Amino acid sequence: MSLLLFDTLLCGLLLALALASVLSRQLSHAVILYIAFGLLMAMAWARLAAPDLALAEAAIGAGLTGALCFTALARQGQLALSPVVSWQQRCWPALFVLVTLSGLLLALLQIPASPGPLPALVLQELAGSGVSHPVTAVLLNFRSWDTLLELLVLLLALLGTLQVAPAPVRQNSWALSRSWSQLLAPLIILLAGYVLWAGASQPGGAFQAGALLAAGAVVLKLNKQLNWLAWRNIWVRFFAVAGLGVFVIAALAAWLLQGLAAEPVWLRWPPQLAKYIILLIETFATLAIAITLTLLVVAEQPDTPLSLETQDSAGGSDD
Amino acid sequence: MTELSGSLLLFLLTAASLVAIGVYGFIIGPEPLRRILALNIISAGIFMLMVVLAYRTSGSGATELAADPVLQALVLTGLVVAVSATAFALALLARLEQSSSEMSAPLQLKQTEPEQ
Amino acid sequence: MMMLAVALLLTMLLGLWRVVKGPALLDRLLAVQLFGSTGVALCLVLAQALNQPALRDVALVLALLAAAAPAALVQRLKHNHALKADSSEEQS
Amino acid sequence: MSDIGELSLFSFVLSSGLLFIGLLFFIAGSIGMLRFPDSFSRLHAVTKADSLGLGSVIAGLMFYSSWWQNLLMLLIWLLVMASGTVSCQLLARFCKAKQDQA
Repeated sequence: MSLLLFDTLLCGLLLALALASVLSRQLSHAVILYIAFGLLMAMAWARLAAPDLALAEAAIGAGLTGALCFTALARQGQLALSPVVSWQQRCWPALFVLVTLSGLLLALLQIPASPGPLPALVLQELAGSGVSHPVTAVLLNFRSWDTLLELLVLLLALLGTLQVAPAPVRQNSWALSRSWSQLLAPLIILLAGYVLWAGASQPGGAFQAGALLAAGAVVLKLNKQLNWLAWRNIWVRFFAVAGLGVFVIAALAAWLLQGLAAEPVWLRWPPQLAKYIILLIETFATLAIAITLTLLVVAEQPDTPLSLETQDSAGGSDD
Repeated sequence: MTELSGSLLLFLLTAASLVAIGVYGFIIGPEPLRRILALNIISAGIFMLMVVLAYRTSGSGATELAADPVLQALVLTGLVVAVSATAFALALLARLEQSSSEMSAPLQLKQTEPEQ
Repeated sequence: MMMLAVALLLTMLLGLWRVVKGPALLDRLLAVQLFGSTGVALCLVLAQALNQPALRDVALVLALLAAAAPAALVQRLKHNHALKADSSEEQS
Repeated sequence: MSDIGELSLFSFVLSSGLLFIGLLFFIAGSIGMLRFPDSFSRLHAVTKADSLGLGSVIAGLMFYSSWWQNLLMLLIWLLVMASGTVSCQLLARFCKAKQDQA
């Protein structure tokens, strides 16, 4: 009973925040409401027995989305109030959306209550996957094509963003904020390592750890720290590509290894080596995801024209 | 009608409404930045739909971790991709505004459509 | 235990009123801060009530980021002219 | 309250009391957020009351879980207290700077 009450309140809060974000008069208010919405989505994932998603959403919603939106807001020129939308302009879209919503609901109510055969299949095959947490097993073993292509998408988004990277926002940071974020940094690295390691047996894994590291790095970079973490650093480029590269190399190696025995299948790990392969891929994928997300969020053209002097002393030590 | 439990129906309804709110904001929203936010709300609704479908497995009463891992893994990749697509769209938007203010044109941005 | 979670959500609902109404930008930021710290408590309570220990890690992530991020982010807006309208409202 | 059987009556009452006190602090913070007249006092209400309430809730939850989880929860509390202080200071500075600017 109280569970139902909790769900009702949660859904009501989510809908209210989303609606207020869409309808608010000022853009800055919409952004803040959206950030609050992201925090509540993490609660919804926690309620719906998806702690993996809650971890990722907490890191993304609290750190990355906020930084993205506030940077975009700081770039906006002089606009205080949004242009007023007339009633006619509001009415027809609302009608259209209501019709769409009812159609959507009709379709959703046809969904059968019993799940398909996939979950049972995953649990059945879990023993041979090298890890004991089903989500990680799906991500890096059963459906590793998705993960591979997803790393590719991240890399493409980064390359595209670097092409159009806008001018930096002028800002200076307070000393208190600077020292606080420096204090926070080792804790975040420690926690990310823990999340990555825990991914083998309990909720956690490369995506969550990468998002967490990226959020920490973004907070540091907003405080003008971590100057070596930029695309001009050769090591950053190396690690950003290495996530994809190690994945492909591991897949090729597994393919060749299997080719000796039987009919080779692309992206299938030999069961006795699966644990180590997954750990290797996850480590590099975490670094690649962290670097890519950080650069995506704080992508800015350098003040000086692109210079290729590398700062190996700082860049060599990862993170 | 299905024999889904009350909580599940509630979350399904919320997911559909989130999509509807997002679509409405995408049509209405005067500024490009707000349209990008609305796209994110749509994606949140879709993710919620998938997670509810995953939760269906474990039933409403049981609290064991028996939810469908395939859907959860898909949503996990989806979250990261959505954030990177948003970042790309915002970078495009910033560049668009920069160039349009350089040409000293008024800020009349018709539409920016980021792929989600 | 679940009733405690419901009550925490209710306090969030009270905060929501401030997010929607709050005259100044700071009030809205503050409400996000409230959502962060209440969210940490909510995660811990849910971890106990739903018997999912992994949610404590979520609470740790929230504690590290959600409470720190809004403060770090306001620096971006310090020199912004777009928010002048807000500060004039704020004095009233 | 499904796991009442694992606790003795005394510790159950104690933990319920602590949880309730924590809840009271959260409610107080929210009411302060609603009722206080200006931004600075609202800031005060949220950052102080909520950290204390979280501490009390954590103390109440500590009766239920293992020592490792308790250590984690203590760490969370320390983090929230520290970051509450810092962000209170930063937000107040931001508010002050904007008032001066206007």
